[in-house]
Amino acid sequence: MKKIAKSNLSALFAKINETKDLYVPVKNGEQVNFAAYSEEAEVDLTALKTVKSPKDAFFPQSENLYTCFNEQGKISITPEELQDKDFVVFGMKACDIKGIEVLDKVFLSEPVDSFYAARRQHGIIVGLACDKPEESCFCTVFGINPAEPTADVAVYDDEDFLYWNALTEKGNALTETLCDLLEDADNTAVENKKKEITAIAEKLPYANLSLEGWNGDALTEKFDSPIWEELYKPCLACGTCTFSCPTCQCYDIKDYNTGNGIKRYRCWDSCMYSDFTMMAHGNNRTSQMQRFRQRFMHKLVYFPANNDGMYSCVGCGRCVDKCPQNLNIVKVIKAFEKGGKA
Amino acid sequence: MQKIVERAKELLADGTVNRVLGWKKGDMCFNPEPAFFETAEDLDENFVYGGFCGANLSKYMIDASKLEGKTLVLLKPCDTYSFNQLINEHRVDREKAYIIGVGCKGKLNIETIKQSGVKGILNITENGDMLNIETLYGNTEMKYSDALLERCHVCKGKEHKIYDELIGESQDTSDRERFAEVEKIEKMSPEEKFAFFQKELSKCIRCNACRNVCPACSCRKCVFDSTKFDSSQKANTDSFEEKMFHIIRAFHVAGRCTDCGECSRVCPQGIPLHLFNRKFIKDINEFYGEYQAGADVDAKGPLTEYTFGDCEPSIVKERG
Amino acid sequence: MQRIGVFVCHCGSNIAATVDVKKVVEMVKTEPGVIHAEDYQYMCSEAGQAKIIEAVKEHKLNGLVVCSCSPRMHEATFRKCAERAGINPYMVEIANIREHCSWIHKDMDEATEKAVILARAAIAKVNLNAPLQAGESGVVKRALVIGGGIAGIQTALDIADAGFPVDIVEKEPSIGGRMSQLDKTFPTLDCSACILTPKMVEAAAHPNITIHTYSEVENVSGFVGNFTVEIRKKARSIDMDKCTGCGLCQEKCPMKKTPSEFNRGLGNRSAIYTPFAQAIPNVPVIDRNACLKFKTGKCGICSTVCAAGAIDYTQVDTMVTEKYGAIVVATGFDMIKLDKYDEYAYSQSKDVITSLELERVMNAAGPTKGHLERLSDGKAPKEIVFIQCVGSRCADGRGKGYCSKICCMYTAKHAMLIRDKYPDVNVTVFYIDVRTPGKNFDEFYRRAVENYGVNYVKGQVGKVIPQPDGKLLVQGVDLIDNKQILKEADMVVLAAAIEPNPDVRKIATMLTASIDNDNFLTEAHAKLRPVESPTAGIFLSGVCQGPKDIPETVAQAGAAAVKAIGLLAKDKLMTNPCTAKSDELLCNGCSKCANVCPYGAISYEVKEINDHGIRETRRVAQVNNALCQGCGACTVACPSGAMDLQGFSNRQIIAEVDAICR
Amino acid sequence: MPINKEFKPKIVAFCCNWCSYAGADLAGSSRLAYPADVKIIKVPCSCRVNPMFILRAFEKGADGVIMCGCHPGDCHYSTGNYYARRRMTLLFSMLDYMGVENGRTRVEWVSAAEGVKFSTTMNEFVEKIYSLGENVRLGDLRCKK
Repeated sequence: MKKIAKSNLSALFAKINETKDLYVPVKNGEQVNFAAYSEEAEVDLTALKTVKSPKDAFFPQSENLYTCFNEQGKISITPEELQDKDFVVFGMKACDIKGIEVLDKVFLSEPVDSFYAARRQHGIIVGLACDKPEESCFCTVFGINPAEPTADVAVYDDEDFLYWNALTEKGNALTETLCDLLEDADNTAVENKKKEITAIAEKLPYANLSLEGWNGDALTEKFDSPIWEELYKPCLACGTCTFSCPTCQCYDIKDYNTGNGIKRYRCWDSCMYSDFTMMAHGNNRTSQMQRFRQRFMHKLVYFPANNDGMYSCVGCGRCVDKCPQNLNIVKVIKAFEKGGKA
Repeated sequence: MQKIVERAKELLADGTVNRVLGWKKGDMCFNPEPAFFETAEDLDENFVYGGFCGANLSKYMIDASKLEGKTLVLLKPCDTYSFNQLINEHRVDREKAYIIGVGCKGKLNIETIKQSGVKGILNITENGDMLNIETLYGNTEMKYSDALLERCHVCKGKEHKIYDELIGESQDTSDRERFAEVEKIEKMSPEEKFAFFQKELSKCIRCNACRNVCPACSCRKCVFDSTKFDSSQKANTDSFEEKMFHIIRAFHVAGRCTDCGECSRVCPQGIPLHLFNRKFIKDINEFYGEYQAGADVDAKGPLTEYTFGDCEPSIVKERG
Repeated sequence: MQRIGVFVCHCGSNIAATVDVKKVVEMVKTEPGVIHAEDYQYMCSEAGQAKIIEAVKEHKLNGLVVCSCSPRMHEATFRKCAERAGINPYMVEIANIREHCSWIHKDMDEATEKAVILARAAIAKVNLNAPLQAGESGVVKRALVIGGGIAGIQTALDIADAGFPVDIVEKEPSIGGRMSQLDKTFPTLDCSACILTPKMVEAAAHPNITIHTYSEVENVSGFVGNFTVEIRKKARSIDMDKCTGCGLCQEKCPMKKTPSEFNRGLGNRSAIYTPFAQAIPNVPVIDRNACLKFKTGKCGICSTVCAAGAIDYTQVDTMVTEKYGAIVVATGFDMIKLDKYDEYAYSQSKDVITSLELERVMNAAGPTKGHLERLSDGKAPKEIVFIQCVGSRCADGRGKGYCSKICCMYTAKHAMLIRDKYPDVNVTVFYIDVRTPGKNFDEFYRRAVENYGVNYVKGQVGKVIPQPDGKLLVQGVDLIDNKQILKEADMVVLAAAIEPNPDVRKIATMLTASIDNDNFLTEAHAKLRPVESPTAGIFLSGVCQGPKDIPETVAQAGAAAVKAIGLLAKDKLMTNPCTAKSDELLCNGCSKCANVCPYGAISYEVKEINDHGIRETRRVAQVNNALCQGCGACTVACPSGAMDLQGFSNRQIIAEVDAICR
Repeated sequence: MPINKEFKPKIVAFCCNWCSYAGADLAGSSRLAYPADVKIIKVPCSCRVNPMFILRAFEKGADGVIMCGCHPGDCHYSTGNYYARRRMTLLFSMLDYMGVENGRTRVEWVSAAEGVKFSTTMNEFVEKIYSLGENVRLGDLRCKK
C-alpha cells in the first residue's frame, strides 16, 4: 500500500504523462468525462460517474480502420496503426472496469478484434473506489464491489491522501515508475474507507433489485411478454443510454469520402436507432418496441445465455440518471418483477 | 393533481376519450415518465403530475393521432405552442385530441439539483417555496425557484394557446431575460464565440436525444439518418460533424421551434442547445418582426414567407 | 456509376490558347466513371458532334460531359446530339471552360487546373444523373374568363375571334362591370355606355362565347391545359329561354324600395330587376331577400303579368361543370369602404359622395336624371370640393399604400364636365400630386386648369364638418402658399381608393394563383410576364393585377387573350422534366414545400404507404409536373429531404461541391 | 492582392441559371478577369441552395462560399430569391454567432447584364478570403491533406 498527498497529484499525472498517454476524468462545464490529460485540464476525481463511460479508452466512439487514397487512378490502401504506446486510464470505477470485462468477452473471443486487443494490451487501469455511491447505483446487484475495483491499481480517496494499491503486474510496473512520488502507507485508512462504502452500498435504494428469472431459460417467456408494449412507449429512440453505457458494444462501419479517397471507420451504433442494422430490404426490427426489447433482452438474457451467466449490465446507473424520459433498465427489471403495470 | 385524475376518469368513463396521455410515477419521486393510461385503476394507482413532469407530451400525439378514438392529453402552457405547431404541420389531428391544459408553476431539473452538490438523492418534497431533499448522506434543502429548468426562467407565459378545458393554477416563473444568454455570446469576439461553441459541442455524443425529443423534429426520417442527402452520420468523428448537425438541426426548426427547451433539458452532456434555436428566434424577431411559433395555429412561418424589403444577408456583417 | 465520355473543345483558340486541352483530357481519364476522353477543335460543329456520336457507339457511353462554352450557348446542341447518339438528352452536362475559365484567366497552368476541376464537377454530377423524359399533356381548347367587365369582355372577344370557345362567368345579373356605371370616359369624354354596350352585345351574340351571369366559380381543379371548373348558376327565378325582356314585371313589382346596387345605393330598384337598361342578358332576376312572394308567400304579381310565363319561383341554383385549357381572371375592382375616413363626413352628410357616386349623379340614367344636385335637398350646388387620394398612397395603414392611378384623371374629367355644364359652379381640387402619364392625359388635365378654371390646391384636407345650414366646412391646407384654407362647400367628392374585388382572394386560392398583400394577383414576372400568373395556364386581365384605366385594361385584356390563345393553339404541352419530386417514404406531409411553391404545383394526398413492409395511411406531397417550373424552393423548405429536384438533385449538387473542394 | 503562393483558397460560387450564371458568362465574354480560385456551380434559382450545400463546401475544405442570384423582384420564378435571402441571412448570422469569420460567406445579386459587377464581386470576395487565410474553423480535418 502506497499513498500520495492529493496536493501532489498533478505531479503524479505529469510523471505518468511523460512516458504514457493518460486519460483522466476532466470537467467541462458541469459535465465530467474521461479525456486526455493536460496541464490545463480540470481533473475531477470527485465526480462519481462520468457522463460517458470510460470504455472510449479501449473502444473509441469512432476510430479509423484504414484509408484508401486515389491519385490519378492509382489506389493505395493504408491500414490504421494499432495502439503501440502504453496508456493509463486513471479513475475508473468498479462498475466501469467490470464493463471492460464484458467488452473483453465480445472483442477478445475469436475472431479477436485487433484494434481492441492492442488497446487492452497497452492499457493500464487505475481504478478508484467509489467514494460516495449514489441513488442510481446498483452494481452490487451484479456482484460488483464498489470498494474493490478489480484494476491494475486500486486507488482510494481519503481526505488529504490518495491510497495506491497495485494489484497486477502491470500495476506494479506502473508503481515502479512512480516510486519517487509515492510513499508507503498502512491499510487502516483504506479498510475504513471500504467499510464506509460498503455500508452505504447496502442502503442504496436499488440494492435489493432481484435478477431472478433473467437468464437464457426465460428467453421466450420474456420475449413474448406483453409488458414490453407498455414499457417502450415513452422511449424517444435516442442513443443516450447506449452511448453512456459501459458495456454496449455495437458499432457500425462506414466510409467517409475525403474527396481524394475514403476513410473507413467504425463508430458506436445504438440498437435504439431506427436505422440500426438497416439493410437493403429495410430493417429487421420494424418497431421501437422491438428495438427497446432488444436492448434489455440482450443485456439480461442473450448475453448471459452466451457468456456463462455474465450480464452485460454492470449497474452503473448512467442510463437511470440520463434517460431523457426516465426509462431505464431498473424500471424494466421491476416491471417484470411485478408482472406488468409497474 | 386529484382534479386531473377525477376529470380524466370521467372522460374515460363517458367514452369521450379512449386513453389518457400523462405522466406515470417513477420509482423515485424525481423520475416520472410519460405514459398512456387506459383505465381508471391505472390512473388512480400510477398517475402523477408534479414538479418533475417537465416532459413535453405534444410529440407523443403524432402517434396517438393514429390510434382509434380520442386521446386525452395533458399540456402545460408551453407545450400548447408545440401542439399548435404540430397541427399547423398536419402532424397531429386536433380531432383526435382532448386537451386539458394543466397549470404550471415551473418544472424542476434534477440535474440542476445534483449540480448544486447534492448526492445520493432519495426523496424530494415540496414545502412551500422550498424543496426538502433527503439523501443517503443527510438532508438538505433548496429553493424551488433555484431548481427550475432553464426554460422556466424565461417562460413564455402561462397562457394555454389551445385546450378543451383547463385545470390547475399556474405561477409566473420568468425571472430572466429570454435573449440575455444569446446577447452575451453575440458580444464576444469571433475567437471567444468559436471557443465557446467548440467547448460545448465537443461534449456532444450524437445520441440524438435533442432531435428525438424535439416536437419540431418530427420527420419520419431525419436527413442525418437518410442516405438521400449523402449526410448520413452517426459518429462524433470530427468536430465539424457536430457543428453541421446542430446548425442544420437548428436551421430546419427555425421559424418552427417554439423554444420549448426540451433539447437542453434532455442533453446528457448539458449542452445549452437552446442557444442555437433562440439565436434564430432572436434574429427572426429582429429581421422579420416578432414571431412566436405555435402561438397561431394558421401562421405560415417566417421561412416560408418574405417581403420585398427584407434585410440583406450582409446585415450580419453590418451589425458587426 | 455511368459510362462517361468527356469531350474537350478547343473552340479554335478561344479555349485552347489558355487551357491545355490535352492535359485536361489526360487528367479526367482517371476520374470515376470516365471511359473515354478526347479533344477536338470545334465540338459543336457537325464533325465534332459526329465524334461524340461515334464515341458513344464505340464505348457504349451513357453519360456525356462536354467541356466547352457556356451551357447557355450549346447545351441544347449537345443534348440533341446525345439524343441522336441514342442516349437521354439529360445525361449531358457542360463544363463551362470558356466563359468561366479560358476567357478570364491568363495563366495557362492556372486555367488548365481550373478547367480540370470544372470537368471533374461535371463528371461527378453526370455520375448521378438519371434519364429524364419531358412529359406531355393535352390541351382542352376552351377558355374561361372570370369576370364580365370590360377586361373580361375584351379578353373573351379576342379569344373567341381566334376561334376558341370562351365562357364568361359574371356574378352580377348583367355583364358590363364598373365601366357600365361610368358616365363619360377620359380623355376623350365619350359616353361610356355608348362604347361599352356594342362590346357587350357583340360578346352576347358571338357564337364562340357563352355567358354565365348571376354565376360564380365554385371549385377549380386540374392544371394548365386541363382545368375542371364548377360554376354555380344562382337561381334567377326567371326562365331565361322564355323571358322576352319586356320589363312589365319590373314595372308592376310592388317592392320598389330596394337600394340599387348599380346606382351605388343612390336610387331604388324593384325586387325583380335588371341592373340597368342596357343589361345583357336583358333578363331580370328576383332578389329573393326583397321579394314579397319569397318573404311572405303572398304576391306573385310578376308571374301574373308575365305573358311569356317566364317567372319561376321554384328555380334552384344549378351547377355547371366544364373543362378549360386556360383561365383568365378579370375580377376587377371596387371602391374601398370609407368607414376609416370619417373625418370627411361621408357617413354624416348625403352631400359627401364618392367619385363613382358622382358618375351616377351626372349620368342621365342615374338617380337625378343627370342633374347635378345635392342629394340632401336637391338644390344645385355652387361650390364643389374634390378630395384626392382618399385611402390611396396611405402610409398610416388605414388605407392602401399604392396609388389608385385613375383618380387624378377622372377628377379632372368631373371638374371639367361640371365647369362646362354649370359655369357658375366653383370647383376646387385638393391633391397631393397630380399624376397624368398617358397619351393626351396631361393635356387633358391642363385643359381643366387652364380652359375650365378648375382651382387645384396642393394640399390635403384635414376635416369636413357639416354645418347646421347644410353647408360643408372644408378645412384644408395649401402647401404652396403655406396657409390654412377654410372653405364652405355645397358638395364634397371623395376620390376613394380602388381595391381588387374582395372575392378575388377566394378565387386565387381556388386557382392556386399567387396574390399580394393588397389582394392584387401577382404576375409571373413583374416586367416580362405581366399578364400571366406564376401558375401556368392562369392569365390576368384588368385591375385584378393592379390599378388601371380603361385603355390600359383593354390593352392588357388583349394581351391576356393572346397568351391564352397561344396556349389553346397547342395540341400538346411539353413539360419541363427538371421538376421537383417527392419521396413518399420520407415525406412528413408538413406542407412547408407547398407554402413556398409559387406555382401551386404541390398538393397533398392521403394514401396508404408501404414503408418497407409497414403499411400506414399518410399525408404526402404530390408534385404536378405540368405546373412545376423547377425552381427548387420546395427542396430547401423540406426538412427531411423528401422533396428533391430532378436534374439538380441534392446528391448531384453535393457531388459537384465535393469535386470542387477536394 | 497579397501574394501568398502557399495559400490557394477554394471558393465555391452558387449561381442561379437565369441571372447570375448569365452574368458570369457576360464577365467571361467581356474578358473581365477574376481569380481562378472561384468555381461556379449552376443552380436553377438561388432558392435551390440548401444551407447544407454551403456547410458541405466548408466541410470539404472550401475557404469561402458565395451565392449569387437575381436581384430581389427580378427572380425568374418570382419569389425564389426572397426565400433564399431569408435562409442565407439566418444561416450567415448563425455562422457568425458561432465564431466563423463572416467574410467567408456572401450573397450578391447579379443580373445577366452585370458582368462587371460579377467580376468585381468575385475579385473583392477572393481578396477577402486571402486576407482571412485558410478556413480552420469549419471543415472536417479528415479532408485536409
